[in-house]
Amino acid sequence: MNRIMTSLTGTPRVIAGGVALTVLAIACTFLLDPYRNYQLALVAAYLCATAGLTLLIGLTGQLSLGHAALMAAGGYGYALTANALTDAGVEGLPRFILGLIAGVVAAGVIGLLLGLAAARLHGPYLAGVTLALVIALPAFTSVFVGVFRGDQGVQIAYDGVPEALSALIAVEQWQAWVAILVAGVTLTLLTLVRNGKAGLRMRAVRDDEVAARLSGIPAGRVKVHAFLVSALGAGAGGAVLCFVTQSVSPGAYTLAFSLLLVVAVVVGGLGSILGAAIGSALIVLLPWLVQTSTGALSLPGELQQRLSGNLPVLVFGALLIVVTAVWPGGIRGAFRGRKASGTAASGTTGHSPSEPISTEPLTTEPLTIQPVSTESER
Amino acid sequence: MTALLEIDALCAGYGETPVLREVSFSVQTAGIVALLGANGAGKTTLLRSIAGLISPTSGSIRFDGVDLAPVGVEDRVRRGLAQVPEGRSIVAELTVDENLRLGGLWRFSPRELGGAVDEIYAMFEPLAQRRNSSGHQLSGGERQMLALGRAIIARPKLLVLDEPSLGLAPRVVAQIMTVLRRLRDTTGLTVLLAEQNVVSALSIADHGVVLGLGTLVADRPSAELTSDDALRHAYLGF
Amino acid sequence: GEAANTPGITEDTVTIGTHHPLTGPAAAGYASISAATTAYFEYLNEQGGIHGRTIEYVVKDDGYNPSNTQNVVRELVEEDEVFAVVNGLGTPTHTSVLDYLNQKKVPDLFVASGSTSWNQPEKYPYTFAYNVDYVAEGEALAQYAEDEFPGKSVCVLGQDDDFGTEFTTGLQNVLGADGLASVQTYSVSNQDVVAQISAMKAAGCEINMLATVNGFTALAVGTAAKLGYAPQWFSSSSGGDYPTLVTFLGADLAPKLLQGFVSTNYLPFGQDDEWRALFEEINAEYNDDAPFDGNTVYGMSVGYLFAEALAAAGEDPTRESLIEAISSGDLEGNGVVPLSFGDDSHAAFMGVGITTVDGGVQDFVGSTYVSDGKGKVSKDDVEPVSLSNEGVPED
Amino acid sequence: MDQLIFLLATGLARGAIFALFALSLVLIWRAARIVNFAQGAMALVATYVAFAVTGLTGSYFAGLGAAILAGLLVGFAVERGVMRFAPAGQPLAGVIIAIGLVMVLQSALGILFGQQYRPMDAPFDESPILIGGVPVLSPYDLFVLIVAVVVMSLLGLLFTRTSLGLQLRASAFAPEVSRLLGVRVSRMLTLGWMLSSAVSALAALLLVPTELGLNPHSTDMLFVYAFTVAVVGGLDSPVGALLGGLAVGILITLVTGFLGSTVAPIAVLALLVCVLLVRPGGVFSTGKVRVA
Amino acid sequence: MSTQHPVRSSDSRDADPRLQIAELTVRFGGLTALDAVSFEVGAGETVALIGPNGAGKTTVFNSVCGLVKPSAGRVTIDGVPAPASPTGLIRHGVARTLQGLGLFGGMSVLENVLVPLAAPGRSGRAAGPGRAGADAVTTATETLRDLGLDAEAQRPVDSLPYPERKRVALARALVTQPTLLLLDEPAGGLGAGDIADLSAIVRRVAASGCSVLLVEHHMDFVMALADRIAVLDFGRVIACGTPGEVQADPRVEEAYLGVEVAS
Ligand SMILES: Nc1ncnc2c1ncn2[C@@H]1O[C@H](COP(=O)(O)OP(=O)(O)OP(=O)(O)O)[C@@H](O)[C@H]1O
Ligand SMILES: Nc1ncnc2c1ncn2[C@@H]1O[C@H](COP(=O)(O)OP(=O)(O)OP(=O)(O)O)[C@@H](O)[C@H]1O
Ligand SMILES: [Mg+2]
Ligand SMILES: [Mg+2]
Repeated sequence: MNRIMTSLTGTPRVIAGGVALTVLAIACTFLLDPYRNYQLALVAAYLCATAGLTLLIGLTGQLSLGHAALMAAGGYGYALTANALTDAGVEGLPRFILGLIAGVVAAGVIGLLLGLAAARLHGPYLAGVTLALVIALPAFTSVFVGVFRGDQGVQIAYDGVPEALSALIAVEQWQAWVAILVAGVTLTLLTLVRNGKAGLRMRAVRDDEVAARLSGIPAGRVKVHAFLVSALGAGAGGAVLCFVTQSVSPGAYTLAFSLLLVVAVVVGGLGSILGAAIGSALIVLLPWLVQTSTGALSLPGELQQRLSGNLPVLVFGALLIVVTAVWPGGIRGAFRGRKASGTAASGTTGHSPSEPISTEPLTTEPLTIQPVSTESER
Repeated sequence: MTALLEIDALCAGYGETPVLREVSFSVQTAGIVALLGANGAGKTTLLRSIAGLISPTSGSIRFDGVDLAPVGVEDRVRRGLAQVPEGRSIVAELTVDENLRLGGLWRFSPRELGGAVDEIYAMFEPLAQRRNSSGHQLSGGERQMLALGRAIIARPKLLVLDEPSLGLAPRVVAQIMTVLRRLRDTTGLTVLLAEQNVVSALSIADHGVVLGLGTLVADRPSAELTSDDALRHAYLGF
Repeated sequence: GEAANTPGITEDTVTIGTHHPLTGPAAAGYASISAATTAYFEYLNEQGGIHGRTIEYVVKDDGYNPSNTQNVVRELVEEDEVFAVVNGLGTPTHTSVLDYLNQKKVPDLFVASGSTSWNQPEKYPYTFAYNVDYVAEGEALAQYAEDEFPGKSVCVLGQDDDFGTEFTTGLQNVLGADGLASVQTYSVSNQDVVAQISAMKAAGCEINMLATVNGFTALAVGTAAKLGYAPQWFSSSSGGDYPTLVTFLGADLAPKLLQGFVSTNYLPFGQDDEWRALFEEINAEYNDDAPFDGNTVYGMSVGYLFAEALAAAGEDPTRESLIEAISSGDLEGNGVVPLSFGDDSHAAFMGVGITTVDGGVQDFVGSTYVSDGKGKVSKDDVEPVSLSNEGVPED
Repeated sequence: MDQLIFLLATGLARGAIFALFALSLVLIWRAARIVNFAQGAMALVATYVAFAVTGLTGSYFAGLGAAILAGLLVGFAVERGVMRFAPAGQPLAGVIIAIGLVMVLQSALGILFGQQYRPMDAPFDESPILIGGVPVLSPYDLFVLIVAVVVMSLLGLLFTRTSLGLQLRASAFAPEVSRLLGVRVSRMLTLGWMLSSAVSALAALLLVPTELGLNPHSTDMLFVYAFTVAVVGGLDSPVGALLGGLAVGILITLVTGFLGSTVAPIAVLALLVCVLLVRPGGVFSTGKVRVA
Repeated sequence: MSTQHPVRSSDSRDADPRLQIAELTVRFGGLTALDAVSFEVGAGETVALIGPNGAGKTTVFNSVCGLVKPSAGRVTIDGVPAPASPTGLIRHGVARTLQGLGLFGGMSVLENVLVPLAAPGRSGRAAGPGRAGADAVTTATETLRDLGLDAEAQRPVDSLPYPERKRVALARALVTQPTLLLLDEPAGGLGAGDIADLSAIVRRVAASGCSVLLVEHHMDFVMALADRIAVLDFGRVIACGTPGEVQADPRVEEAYLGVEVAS
């Protein structure tokens, strides 16, 4: 019974959990050096976005390749507002809060528009639109160069550590704190959505749209909501990222980055917030780890140079393939899988008999088709 | 009379859950065998094992004298072992016509294929009317007919059907049963038929095999089965 | 002494770092620069280094992606504890770490981009430019056009970023706001400039100014040729490197297509320049004889300038003493025009020499233009810095 | 006016290449129900081979043959060596593996051949023919167009007219059922990958001479635009790929010519959104499916 | 049970039939799936809709549910026009099962049954997930108990044997306490034993005042349950009446029942 109970009556429990984890994470920052804290801040920022994305893909089966653009929207929203406020003489916390709100709203608006389109599209067609959006991002910033400053992007004034703390902690640690706090709030909210009625509706629409509608679930609206919610997450992430790096520019939000976000949620484990966390940590740390480890070996001249850039990418890609092949349900699923592999689904619904059942939804309506075509008629 | 299909001490299951325990029986050439049993008895599991979609944990399946263990799914079909899977599995994205052609591809030259397809249309006139509509649009029963027609088009030696009567109008069920019977009588087709619809199944079967919770509980001529009240009440529920 | 607690400085080494695109689409044009710089430092280290310290040059790949730049630069500063960041490449990329480096008071030397952003001493006291800025280049080329090709209709094809816009500004400073018959732009993501070139042809452009990277210079010239259109080409130094252009256009075609091709340069690229001779040796010996082109000269010149600055920063260099040394204005560098560093200027070069291609050979024509940074350019004949002490700055 | 005609013509030629590559995406979609993000990288490997062969033999057409051959091989290797291992239960896995593959292939090429561009000559003159004083298509453009149309119609026939095509489609839609009908599904899958990979290789080879040259990223944008093209046309429709490709090619060239290259991606996005809002399954999508 | 399915106030009962289908015509391109079909389902009445495959039975359901747009004709529920979108059905007190299963494969049994209760506008949004959620779980669990599924509540629905899954689908329809229940081949694929249980359940539901319209090919099941039977053939109602009448009708014999093969 537990999952349902938590899911529908566990609001306080979820919040408590969120608070606890946030505090824990903040405590961790004391153990880390500035660069690690910076990386932690990045993970937190990405996590806001990936958590939203995993909700979208995992719970409604809508695949978005456009979350980089949504994060960018968050970043620009934050940067432009922050600069305006700076000119108006507003500083510190109020500036941050307002900027954050602006960022989230900006992403939300775009997310809403995308969602409206998404409600009618599915699988690769939605992917196509979102992909085109990401590609068009630099163009937008160049066309409205007055506002977005083209590919140089927008820089913002830097918030140092508040006096109260400045004696205690370095700026990187402070930034990590802020990032973690925002991530904490975002994730708690997303978890509530996921476990609550809204989450149930999304999964219903994903599993069987007709049955869902017959059960009174407005499939279209649910899809739009899902997109909106996940866009808000991305917006928060973008805003925080902008706060941490004091800049936002189109060059940072490429298609490659969008794909990396998808990679994070899938490798982490679709539909699972913890999976998103694992994934985010992975995409921040793995390239850097590989980079440093491969950087260790020293070779002559040009070869060295070719390797230095490419080898890490190569290794990362290879790992990606292996991990995906070995753990179908993502790293998160791998753990559950071990627990659950006793019960197996009957072949008739498209789950392969050997596939572990987990309450974490693993199916989606993605770029590859589900074997619905062979499913018995409804 | 020789056995076309011999099942010997077959055990099969899903993951760790065993379903079939030591099932043994055989199907004579040109015989019609009804495979009966309550829901979950293991009929589908047995048929999937015969088709090669599930690999048995132990025991053997021999078809036409050869052990099927090393033979892949496609090749079993090409040796004349056709199957109509449970649940109207047609290729919904293809048209009725394409579905039928698909069934006969490996068997006929393009020229012969047309003729073979028309024979099927002759057998099931509702399909003929929908020949160019995509499988998506078909009604449940239409799908079932299509699945059946597609299986027999290639003139198999053994036809394995998993609940063909599912969702079919009584008249069509009767029709199908007559078709099967006729095919047997004319072409010497051998039939293994898993059914919930015990009555109509036994109406054509000359032999009945009853599964109960994965084990074989009876393997007798139909007539005996229908007359054995104890068995009927215990497993056939009529 | 002090050096002990200065980041990146040990008794016998100085560690510095940079961010360059070694992978990704942008890598093609730039990957060879850091290799050349590294080669020069190896040469220098063999000669005993500076104040007995060898220079360790840590090159990090950022794939020309600002967010990577932010990561690797922080890593350089926090993890590798570099003494300075030298020759970080790219406007969007380096812009994203400008504030960070200055907050951290890390010398941010000789940025590899012609953006005017690097020359803001009050706002960014730790940042110094290297390339002559795009505006100045535009002014110089426009002036040269007026001097040598009076009355011709001038047009521009520019990259759709600060490179293109600032260069165009420079042109207009000289030619007037409406002095350009046609302004075309391209974006690096679309390697098809037929539309733009045919538009310039249609507009009857006689002199085409190019604010393009080498690849697109080649595309522009090649496309024009296909359209049977042979205007006079003027190119910024960033896209006017003949050896590189040859690799795109082919050894047989290039001399024909690029005959009379005008470009700028501020580094010792002259055919019989002694610096060039030295660099060619170093390239052969320490850079496994990679193709010798503008990037090679550029990379090694940056290395030399840093070495000179380090030497001037004293026995026990600190970040402050390094900044002082550069701002003092005493550095000479190895350019064809003198360095403009000073307390109120963080620009390396304000002037350029004009080069042309003749019979497949690119060389200076002798005229040099210097901008006053306020929209005025003047032609003056300054003396190039001559080579001394085998290109090893004296301590 | 002349300008317009000229732009239309060049757009057409460019579009033909998009179309061809989009077709390869349609192929793989039909054969494996996957949008293969590695398509560009795979095509690139084949193109490097072609480049080498042309370099050795000096013959462009030897290179072209090599490209197609290499394309087939790459497709085979990728399907048997990598995609095979994409887990069944998790539909996105294939996509992620493809993304991983892109990283591996592109960086491998970077390590082997470096990042610099390797210019490639076109087999035909690239300067446009004048018709009534108006420059139109160049011989090379014509060559590209013809190749595109021929390949297109051949594959169209293969899929709609031949039993092989029928089997390819069936095994993509319903692997298990197809196996029960004696279709050699795994063989079909491999075949689909090989075909698609070869077509994309061909497209890449046609593209490179019109651009800066060969480089580990030469096909990045090609893939992106081709994907949007395939989506506009309807991922299941070769005809859609052809017309969509030409449309997008012309659109991009016109917008670049009259509004500036910066606007082009926005125009493409706009086109995509407009089309899909009217026809969510692409222009040539087949009729709606029964819901219940 | 009676608390589960409160009998609607008597006036609305004898005012309008619960479901009225008048001159309903549905075309798909060239094909006319339904051709001027008319019949009613009275309050508390159990009506069976039978007919050959492809006759249009499911299409009737789809039209009632707003899944297909009628080309002509009217569908009214308690005198008011049926909603244009299936989403509105529940508010009209209508619930439907799908031919086949149509379960939410990624969910547990309980979650499946909770979905209709999680629909917006039910059990007040204001209440938020907390309180309303608890109620929902209680209601759902009760329904599951009524169908003898409470033991399975937490199991992934995919792991259930077919008959249980079929019953979950029924539970999902009943949990909204409908006053009109549409069952599309509820006995399909069930063994004799399970069919008997099913009849019992349907009887109970009907007894509690809920009208039932069911499509089924299993004749014994239909004949035993239905108060009236309507027979469709090629989209036309060819017969309508008590089981006895219908069974006797030669056209029905010819079009649908056919003659059992003599062994
Ligand atoms: N994919 C699967 N994974 C795990 N267990 C399964 C799977 N498919 C079936 N089972 C179980 O195996 C047993 C036999 O199932 P099977 O489908 O063979 O029975 P059946 O006789 O075909 O039933 P029915 O008459 O309903 O088709 C059942 O208990 C069922 O729950
Ligand atoms: N969405 C659709 N598009 C095209 N044709 C359709 C559609 N839905 C149903 N049809 C056709 O309308 C006819 C009636 O279909 P319907 O599903 O109502 O039959 P049915 O009476 O339910 O048959 P069964 O008992 O086999 O389920 C069939 O011929 C079917 O092919
Ligand atoms: Mg079964
Ligand atoms: Mg039906």
